This record gives sequence, structure tokens and C-alpha cells, in this order.
Amino acid sequence: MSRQSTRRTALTALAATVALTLAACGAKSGETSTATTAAATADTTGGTVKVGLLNSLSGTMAISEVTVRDSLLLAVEQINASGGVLGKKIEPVSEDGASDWPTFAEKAQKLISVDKVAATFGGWTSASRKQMLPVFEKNKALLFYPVQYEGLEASPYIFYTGATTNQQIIPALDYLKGEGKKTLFLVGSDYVFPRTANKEIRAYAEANGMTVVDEQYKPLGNTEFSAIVDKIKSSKPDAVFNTLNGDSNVAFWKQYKSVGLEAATTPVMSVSIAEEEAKAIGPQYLSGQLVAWNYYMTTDTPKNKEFVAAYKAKYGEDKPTSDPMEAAYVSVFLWKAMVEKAGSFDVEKVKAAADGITFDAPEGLVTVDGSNQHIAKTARIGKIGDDGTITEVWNSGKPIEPDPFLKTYDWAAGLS
Amino acid sequence: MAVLTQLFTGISFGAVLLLVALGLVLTFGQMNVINMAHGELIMAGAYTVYMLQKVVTSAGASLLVALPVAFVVSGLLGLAMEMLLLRRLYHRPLDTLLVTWGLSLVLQQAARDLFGAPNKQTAAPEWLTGAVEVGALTLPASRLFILAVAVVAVGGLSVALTATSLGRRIRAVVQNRNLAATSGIPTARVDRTTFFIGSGLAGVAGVALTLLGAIGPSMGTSYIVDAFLVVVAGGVGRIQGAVVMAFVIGMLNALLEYQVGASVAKVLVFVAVVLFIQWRPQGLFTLRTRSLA
Amino acid sequence: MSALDRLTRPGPLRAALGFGLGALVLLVVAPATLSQFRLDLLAKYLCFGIVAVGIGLAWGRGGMLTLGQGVYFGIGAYAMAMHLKLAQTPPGELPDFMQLYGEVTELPLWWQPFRQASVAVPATVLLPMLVAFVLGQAVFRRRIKGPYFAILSQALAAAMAILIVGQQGTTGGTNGLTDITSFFGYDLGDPVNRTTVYVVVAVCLLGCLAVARQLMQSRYGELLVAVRDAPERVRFLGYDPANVQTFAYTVAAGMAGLAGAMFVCAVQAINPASIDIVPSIAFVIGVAVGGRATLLGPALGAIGVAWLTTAASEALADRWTYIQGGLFILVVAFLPNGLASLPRVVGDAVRRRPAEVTS
Amino acid sequence: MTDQTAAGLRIRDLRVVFDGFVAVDGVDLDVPRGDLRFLIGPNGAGKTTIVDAVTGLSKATGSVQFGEQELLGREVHRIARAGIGRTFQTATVFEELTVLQNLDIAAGAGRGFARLLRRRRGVPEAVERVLGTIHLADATDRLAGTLAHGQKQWLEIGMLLVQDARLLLLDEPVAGMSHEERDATGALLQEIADGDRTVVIVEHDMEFLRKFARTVTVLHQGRVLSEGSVAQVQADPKVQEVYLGTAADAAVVAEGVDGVDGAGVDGVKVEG
Repeated sequence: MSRQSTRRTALTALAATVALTLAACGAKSGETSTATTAAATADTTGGTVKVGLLNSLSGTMAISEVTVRDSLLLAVEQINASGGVLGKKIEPVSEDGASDWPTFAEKAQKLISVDKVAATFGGWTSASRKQMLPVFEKNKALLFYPVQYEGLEASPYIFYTGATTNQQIIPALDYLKGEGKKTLFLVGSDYVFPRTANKEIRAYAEANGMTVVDEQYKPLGNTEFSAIVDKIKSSKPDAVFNTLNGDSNVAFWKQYKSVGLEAATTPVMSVSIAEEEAKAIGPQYLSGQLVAWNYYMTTDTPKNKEFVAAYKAKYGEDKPTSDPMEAAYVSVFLWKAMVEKAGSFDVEKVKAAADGITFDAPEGLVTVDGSNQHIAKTARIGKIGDDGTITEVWNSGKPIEPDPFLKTYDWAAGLS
Repeated sequence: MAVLTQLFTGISFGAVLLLVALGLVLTFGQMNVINMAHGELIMAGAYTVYMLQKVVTSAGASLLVALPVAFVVSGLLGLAMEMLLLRRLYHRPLDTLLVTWGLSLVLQQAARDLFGAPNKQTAAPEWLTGAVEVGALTLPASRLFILAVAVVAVGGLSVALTATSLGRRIRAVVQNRNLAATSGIPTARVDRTTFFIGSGLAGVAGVALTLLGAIGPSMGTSYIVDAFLVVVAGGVGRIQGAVVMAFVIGMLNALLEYQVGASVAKVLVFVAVVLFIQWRPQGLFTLRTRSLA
Repeated sequence: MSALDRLTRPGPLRAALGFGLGALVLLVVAPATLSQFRLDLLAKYLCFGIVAVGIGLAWGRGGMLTLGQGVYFGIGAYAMAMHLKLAQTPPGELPDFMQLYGEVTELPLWWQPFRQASVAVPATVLLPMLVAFVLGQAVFRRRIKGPYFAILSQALAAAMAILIVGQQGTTGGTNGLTDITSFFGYDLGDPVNRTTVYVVVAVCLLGCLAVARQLMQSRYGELLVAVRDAPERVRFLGYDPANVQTFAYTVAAGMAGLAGAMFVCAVQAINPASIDIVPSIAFVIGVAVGGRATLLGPALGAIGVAWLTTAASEALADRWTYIQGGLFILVVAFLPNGLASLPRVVGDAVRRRPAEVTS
Repeated sequence: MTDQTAAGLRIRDLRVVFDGFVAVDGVDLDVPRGDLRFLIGPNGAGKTTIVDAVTGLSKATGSVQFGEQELLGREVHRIARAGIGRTFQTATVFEELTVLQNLDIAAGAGRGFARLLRRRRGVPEAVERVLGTIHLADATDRLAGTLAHGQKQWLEIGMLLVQDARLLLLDEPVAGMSHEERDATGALLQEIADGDRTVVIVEHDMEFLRKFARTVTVLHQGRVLSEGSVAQVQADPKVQEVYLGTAADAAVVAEGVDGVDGAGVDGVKVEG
């Protein structure tokens, strides 16, 4: 007994010594060097260049993110077919974010330090982006984020190819205002995008003579909407602004119709329902309702016809394309253009080359704004038809310059 | 009038809770299996509607046909679980929780591979998408339908348990397995039947839920905690307990949601149930015995 | 008895050997051989290992299946993250996310105490213990146990996650607290400092193992097993089983809190998704896979499952859930005492004796 | 009332009701200190329920005093610490712990927290003594779950002894034992009840009762039917009529015919 406990004590002591030694080393260098982090270097020595695709392939977000991954793969395939980037074929490395935000950070780090990717494409929820942001900044590596989001962010190592608020939400509000809607009911999932978006909507409403009659949130995944649709019915708003996401949307629409609410009397403006979601909800519930995006499957550009045809050829006739998928598709081409302009895969050189890059995208011409690394996009309001397709009823005419912090809007002064 | 609407909302919540929890009254309450894959049995029921609509194109007919078919589909799935895995775990109830958790992961991924990750759309018959106006009260037809399904399911289960020989056998096995076995009751077969019915009820719930929410791989996960709380708070194995608690929790949830919003309401409901269990650890209705512990 | 037999048998020799081997691997071999990225990941896994040690005590020895360790993990993690967040915020300013969401103009009262490291650091362990003590006394005194306790603790984890998500302005909502850049003044971007964090985590794990071992070997450990198997009998011997259970539960909560605090240092972020039902169950799964009633089984199981999750998802981005789910099913159903019992089960099979099964 | 009764078990007007069913209906019972009392009666007579009430397991009204202390309304473990120990119809020992660990736990209710957190070194003296008494000295390190049936029951009695119970309530302590084991157990119980320890036994085994009981209380439908020495009770016509039904069965009890023990008289012994 005593011999063994001596041995254990000795081992504990050994462990403690090692710990203290290492701790001491850490302390020393920590004091002297705060910026020892080496910039991520892409491995471009071979005939290929790796890029990371980081999307949730399992868990609740897989519903949306799998299609983004498919779209990214299509872009990679097309670029490779036309000779690659700087003469190198792109080799995509796909990782599963698993709808779990720390996993996004972990996989981002893995793509950067193990796979040595030149850039990473992906992320969907704000939470996943916020988790990845420090990883990319710390490693000085690039992320292309393809989803509309709540704005108020401009990381030097992220390119935002989805809409920021002034390219989606504000045009949607402008449209409702133009239609003479005075009272709004806000309903959203309980997370960052809806809460932030609704704050902006309230500020906009106040400045534009509109009233917000109520603001309601549901935990993500919750499907019990009786109380909310009942509140909408009794408060009789001119329009509903819907920032729900995921499964909750299906439940909301089914229950919205079940109490007799209709597009004709109480239209709903949604910012998270694209063709894929519309298909899952069912046109019988959505017919006549409004959505705000920058792209629809029906958007009438020659590029879009090619894109839709290519996507269907690869994944099936019944597969729709949507705004985030298009933004993801575009992001790969934008990166290619930046790299070719820079003549290098080096992150800083690519960033330096970004400003003013244009691409003739399925959604129309897009231009990268180097100052905030967002892109100028055309806003489009769409109406859902009886067959579930979305047709454009209004667009902004020209691409809207990105303004993630809403600096050009007086009413938004108090927001951030 | 607002009060009446809120009450009906509460009843609507309660009916859904009751439907998703009813199967657990059998599998958890009577058999002590903590089936975390119950949500995936619900999912199987919902996908049954989706598949059936490829064959039976009339939305109304397909929904009505789906009720018995989903009962059988989910029931068979549950039966397979019972025969392959759970039967060896009856003396380890907590382990059934872990095994079925693993099963639920696998079943969700299987649904993703079979049907694709995106949600699926099912058509609801026109007569179930609108509302019935009673005075100033708007009663959604889908809610009334779900309420009816819940009432029929509870009634059917009660009759089955009390008035049939199968029900008597189930209760006998639950109350004293050894005695039942020595009295010539084939306990293994009774176990399988019980699990089949409990799982089948989850399938029925899945059909009903297609009228309310999404049909997708992870649809079951959002109901599982609520369902277990209903059964625990109601008194394990007691149908009347599940009925009362489902409506009490539903009502509480609805009324709180009108006051403080959905997120806080949900938290308050959870806390209330936890406090209730503190007060009555055996649930609302208990079968009192003199047995130790 | 052969030498191998003696080493694989439960007893002080095997424990000392395991502890020493563990220390050697964790503190010398791992830092020397793993890349920085893998070492950071290992630090994260070790945090799960720390939670698992506590669960092994509460569940394996005490029979309390807690599906809500996320609550304590979360309290520890948020306490630490709040402190680190405040520490890197310039004086007079609000943490970045509060400015961004702009719902508050000054630091909420309940954030204030966490400014001081002398409050925040002990709080990462003591606060979870306090909550667990109160809850444990309430629950175990009412003789709530088994599935009831499991479901109840699960509901609490869900409630806590929803609560944090709903209070975006003061908790960061679903985003949580991210972008934690320094650890008591040391830059967490610096690999050397990250290695230091790893070592601290590893030492914490070894410390928790030592505490758990002492508790398991003590009279208290015997009493805890007695309470697990026949609580009423213990009561008639003049003990209050509620106190016996509460103690183990409280210790487990303290370990979970410590793990949460360490997790924040290793991962540099915390959000509600890490403390919800799913991660809470994942902790337990690791324990079950490793061997719930053993000392090392829970920690090794949790670390192993976390590693496997990473490895499987890297190898098979689409299908890894099958591997994960399949492993849980197979181990729990067919190897109820976890992989730790594999040598014995195999040995028993060789000797043609049925394996002993306990729950 | 003598001094002896005052120091023993004194039950007054004990009533236990389960969901409207009156299991114990106003029982008065005095067991003097040092007595070896048997409680008998048909199924449902309330024997075990009285033990449950005394030890705090079942809620009851009335009064239960042991020594000077009132027991009713106190928590189970407090009653146990007041010196009341009991066993159950089915032997309940900690199967995954060794004999030594079982006894050590039983001996340790008074230990402080700091001592609990330390490892046990050696065998406590009280445990050492009892190990011999219950014939388990050779089995100290065996898991209790691996003991033979009779050994488990002895272990339980041993646990009561190291617990230093003053009042021992035993529920069918010799069920399933061989003749030799029964006699040994009986002798042990007589030895235990020979000082200031009081023993109350719920038992069906008439031969065992005849051999070892000092006093007997007969219960019927929750009430005391008869009380006295074995001979007195056997001679009581009320007992013969109500409890035994026919004179033929009464003869069986009176003679304690081999092979016809409690099970034969009582039918199935399931009360739990």
C-alpha cells in the first residue's frame, strides 16, 4: 500500500513539474510576443489548391445548408472544367458543421491548419459565423459567408456575399411603405438575426410613420403558433414581417392559414423563405405572400438560366435554386476573380485585389466593395405563386451599395 | 371573447401534447422504457403521410388512410426496436434511454438519406386548412381534427386497456411480471404488443402533426422533452394523469405565452413542472402500493 | 496470478499505474507529438473528460442519471467567459455584443461581480455546486430518482438554454460569448499560451480523477453504492440518503463547472448550444461507453467519443452519425459496463462464464 | 405499568390507513425491554404495517414510544438513529458490497463527515465482534450478493447488531432457512434479547414460534386479538376460531408438525 502511494505521489509531482514548466514558458513568451500567430498559408505546392466547404450536413440546419454545399460543389466543378484557378484545379474539402456552433469553429481551424485551404466557404446562422470569425481573424484566413444576415459586422477576413440589411430588409420595408402599409406585426425565431433585424425595423418604422403593433419570438424549432397567429388576427396589422427560420416557418404558415388569415388582407413579408422552403411548406399556404431576396429561381438573366439548368442537371429536375445557394455559387467565382487579379493565393494579396471586382451573377451584376467586403446587390421583392414559384414584383433597379452599419440612414443612428 | 380564444389555444396545445405523450404512457409508463426515439416514431408517422400521398392523391382520403397505416408503420418500427434491442434492457430502464438516444440519431440520419435533408410537403385537405367560426371565435379546423384524434386515441386506449383481455394481460404483466408469467400469460408477447401499440400511437401523432408543422428528419426532437414531462407529471402509466397534465401544461403554456412571450413561457412551464414534481414526486395520479421504495 | 492479471485487476496498483500513465501521456507525450490544432482539440476533449469524471461519480456510483450537466457546465463556462470578456473590455465600455445589440446602456448588475477574478474564478466551481446542492436537497429529499430525475434534469438543461437565448442583450443569445482573446492577460492566440491552457486543463482532469478516486475508495464511496442499490435500507440504518446523494451530485456539478470554465479557455467561446440537452446527453453517452462505475472509464469514454466524433465526421462528413449512434447502441446494449469491462467480459467468455451485468 | 414497560416499546391507538383501507385499527401494544415478542396473524392482519409505522415508513396516527422517545412523525433515519432497527421480508443487503463493507456501513451512521471521506483501515471492533456472532468471519471479503440465502439474513441481523439497535424489528427472519439454521438463528435471537435489547419478530413459522417466543401477540384485521405466552395464545378460543378457522388446523399449530410451517397455514406470503 505505502509503496504504491509513494509512486502515485511521485507521478503527481512529475505531472505538476511538467505543468509548471510549460506554464512558465507560456508566461514568458506571452509577455514578449502577442502577435506570434503565423498567418495561415495555403498549400499550393501541388497541382491543386484546396478550399474548405463548411456547412451543416447533419442536425437541424442541414435542411438549408446541404443545398448550399451542393451549390458550392457545382461552382467548383464548373471552375475546374474551365481550367481551374491560376492553372490549379480546386480540390474541395467538405466538413460538417453539424448545426453545432463550436463545431464550426473547430472545423474551420481544422480546414486552415490541417488541410491548409486557400479559402473557406460556408456558415449559415449568425451564431456559426460569430464562432468562426475569431478563428479566421486569428489565422488571417478567408471565409466567404453566403447568407443574408443582420449586418453590423465587417470582419477583415470575411467576405459577405449574401445581403446585409440595407439590401434586403430596408427595401422590403420601402416596398411595404409604398403599398401603404402602416401597421406591422413582427414575428421571428428567438435568435440574433430576427432580434437585430426587428430593432432596425422598429427604428425604420418610427422614422417613416409606421407603427409596430407587436413583436413576438419563438424558440428555434418550436412549432406551436396558435397564440401568435391569434394575436396577429386580433391586432389586425396591415402586414406581418416574418424573420422566422427553419422548421418553425412551416408551422407558422400552416397555422396562419388555419385561422383564416390571407395574403389579400394580411400579407406577410418573409426574409428567410426561399424556393426550397416554399416547396416544403406547400403553395396552398403561401400563395400570394411576399418575400424579399436578391435572387429567385425565376430571375430573368441569361446567367441564371445557365445556373438553374446546370444545377438541375447535376442534382435533379425537381431541385430548386435559391438565394443563399446563388450567393454561395457566386462567392466561389468572386474568389476566383480576386485570386486571378492578385495573381496569388496569398490572403492579403487577395484581399487587396478584392475592391471593385465584378461578376455577372445569376442575380445580375454584383460588385465587391473592398471597404467592408460586402457586395453590391440588387434587391428584389417576390410574390409566391399558386405553384410555389416566386416571381419578382419589384426590384431596386440597380445594385444597392452595401452598408452593413447603416451609416447612410439617419434613423439608424442610435442602433449601433 | 379574448379569454375564450386563449382557452381554446390552451386546449389546442394540450391536445398536441396529449397525442405525442400518449404512446409514452404505454412504453414508459407501463414498460419502463425511456424511449428517446419516440420523436422519430412520430417522424415515421409523418413521413407515412408523405409517402401515401404519392399513391392516394386525394388529400383528405390520404390523411384518413394514413392514420391506421402510420399506426402500423410506427408500431412495426417500435416492434423491431423492442425485439432487437430493448427486450434485453427491461431490468435497466436508464440504459433504454441511452440506447434509444443512439437510435434516434441513427433514425434521423436514415430519414435524411431516404427522404433528403429538406422538409417535405404534404397536402392537407381543403376542409382542414380553414377555420370554423363560432360566434366571434375562430376555431381552426386542423386543431379540431387533432383534438378529435386525441379524444379517439385516448378513448380507444382506455377501452383496450380496461375492457379487453389483452388490456388485462398488459396490466397484469405490469403489476407483477412473475406472477403473470406463472399464471400462463406469455409475457414476452404481451411486451411486444404493448410496445407495438405505444409506438403506433406515436405514428398517429405524426400524422396529426403534418397539419401543424414541418415534416422533416428532426421534427421529433422538439416534442420529446414535453412529452416526457406530461407523462411524469401525470403519474407514470396513468392515462387519466397524462390527459389532465397535457391540458394543464398546454393551458399554462398558452396563457403564459400571451403574457410573457413564448421563450419565457416555455422556461416558466418547465420550472412549474419541476416544482410540481417536487410537490408530487409520483405525479398527479398514483397507484399506491405498499411495496418498499 | 499472472503479472498481466494483477495489472488489469481493479486495485491500487492498477489505479496508480493508470494515473501515472495518464499523466505521462497527457503532460509529456501529447504536447510533444500533437500539432497545435490537435492539442487544442484535445484540451476540449479533456474538458468533456472532467465532466465525465463527475458523472461517473454521480451516476456510476450514485445511480443519479443526470441529463442536465449542461446546466453546471454552462454556469461555470459563462462565469469564466463573463470575466474574461470583461477583462478584455476597456474600462467604462460595455462588452462588444452588448454594444452591438444595444439593449442595455450600462453593465447589468449580475455581471458586476464577475469583474474580479477573485470572485469569478472560484464562482466557476462554487456556483454550480451551490445550485446543485439546493436542487439536490430538494429533489433527493422528495426521493425523486431514476428516470424521473433524469427527465427532470433534462428539462432544466432545456430551460436554461432557452433562458439564455432569450436574453440576447445581456447574454449574447444564441451567439453566446465569443471572441475571447486573452486568458488572465495572456494572449490566447499565442500557441505557447494555448499549450499552457491545455496543461492546466490536463492537470485539472488529473486532479478531478484523484478526487474521484479518493471518494470512491473512502467509506463514503461504499455508502454511495449502498444508497444507489438500496436507498431505503440505508435509511433504516440511520443515514439520510438524500445527503449522501446530494454530496456526490454537488461534487459532480463542481467538476462540470470547472470543465465549463476550462472549456471557455480552450475554445475561447461559449454559447447555449453547448449546454443544451444534446451536449448534456452526449456527456452521459461518453460515460456509458467508457464504463460508468469505474474511475477511468468515464473520462476515457468521454474523450474517446469526442475524438471519434471528430474523426468520423472528418472522414465521412455525411454519414458519421451512423457510426456515433451505432456505437452508443452497441456498447450500452451489449456491454453495459462499458468498454472498461471489455477485458473482463472477454476473459469471462474465455472461461465460459456469463458476464455479470449490473445497472 | 412497570418500569420495564416504560423503557420498552409502547404503542397506543395506532391507526394506519391506505387510501381508505384501514390496515391497522387502533392497536395498543406493550413490549417490555428485553422481551422476545412474536407478532402473528393471517395475511392483512397488519403485522408488517405496524413495523412500517414504528420505523417511519408508513404514516400513522396514535403514539409509538420507545424508551422515553415518541417515534411517530419523525423521519426514518432519525428513528433509526434513536436505536430502532429492522429487517425486511426479503433480505435486503448491499449486494455489490462485501460483508465487511455492509457491516461497516451499518456501524457508521454516527460517523462524522471527515471520517466518511477517509478510507477504512482495518476492521472496526464492533464489526469484528459481530462477524463471529453471525458466523461470517470467513466471508468478510465476499460480495454480499454471493452469500447463501440464510447467510444474507444473518448478515442483516448482524447489521442491526453493529448498528447498536435497542429495538430490533425482524420481518420473517427465518423464512427459507433450513432447520439447523433456524435453530441457530433462534438461539442467536434469544441471546440478543437477553439484556436491554428488545426483539419483535413477525413470523409465520409456528414451530419456530413455539420454540423461541417468550410472548406472542395475535393480530386480526388490524386489531389485537390476543396476547400472552405461547400456551396462553394457543389456548385462546378466539384465536382458534378467527385465525385458524378449524380445530384441525389449530391442532397443527399447537403441535408444530414438521413440514407444515407458516406457508401452509397462511397460504401465499405476498404482502408487498
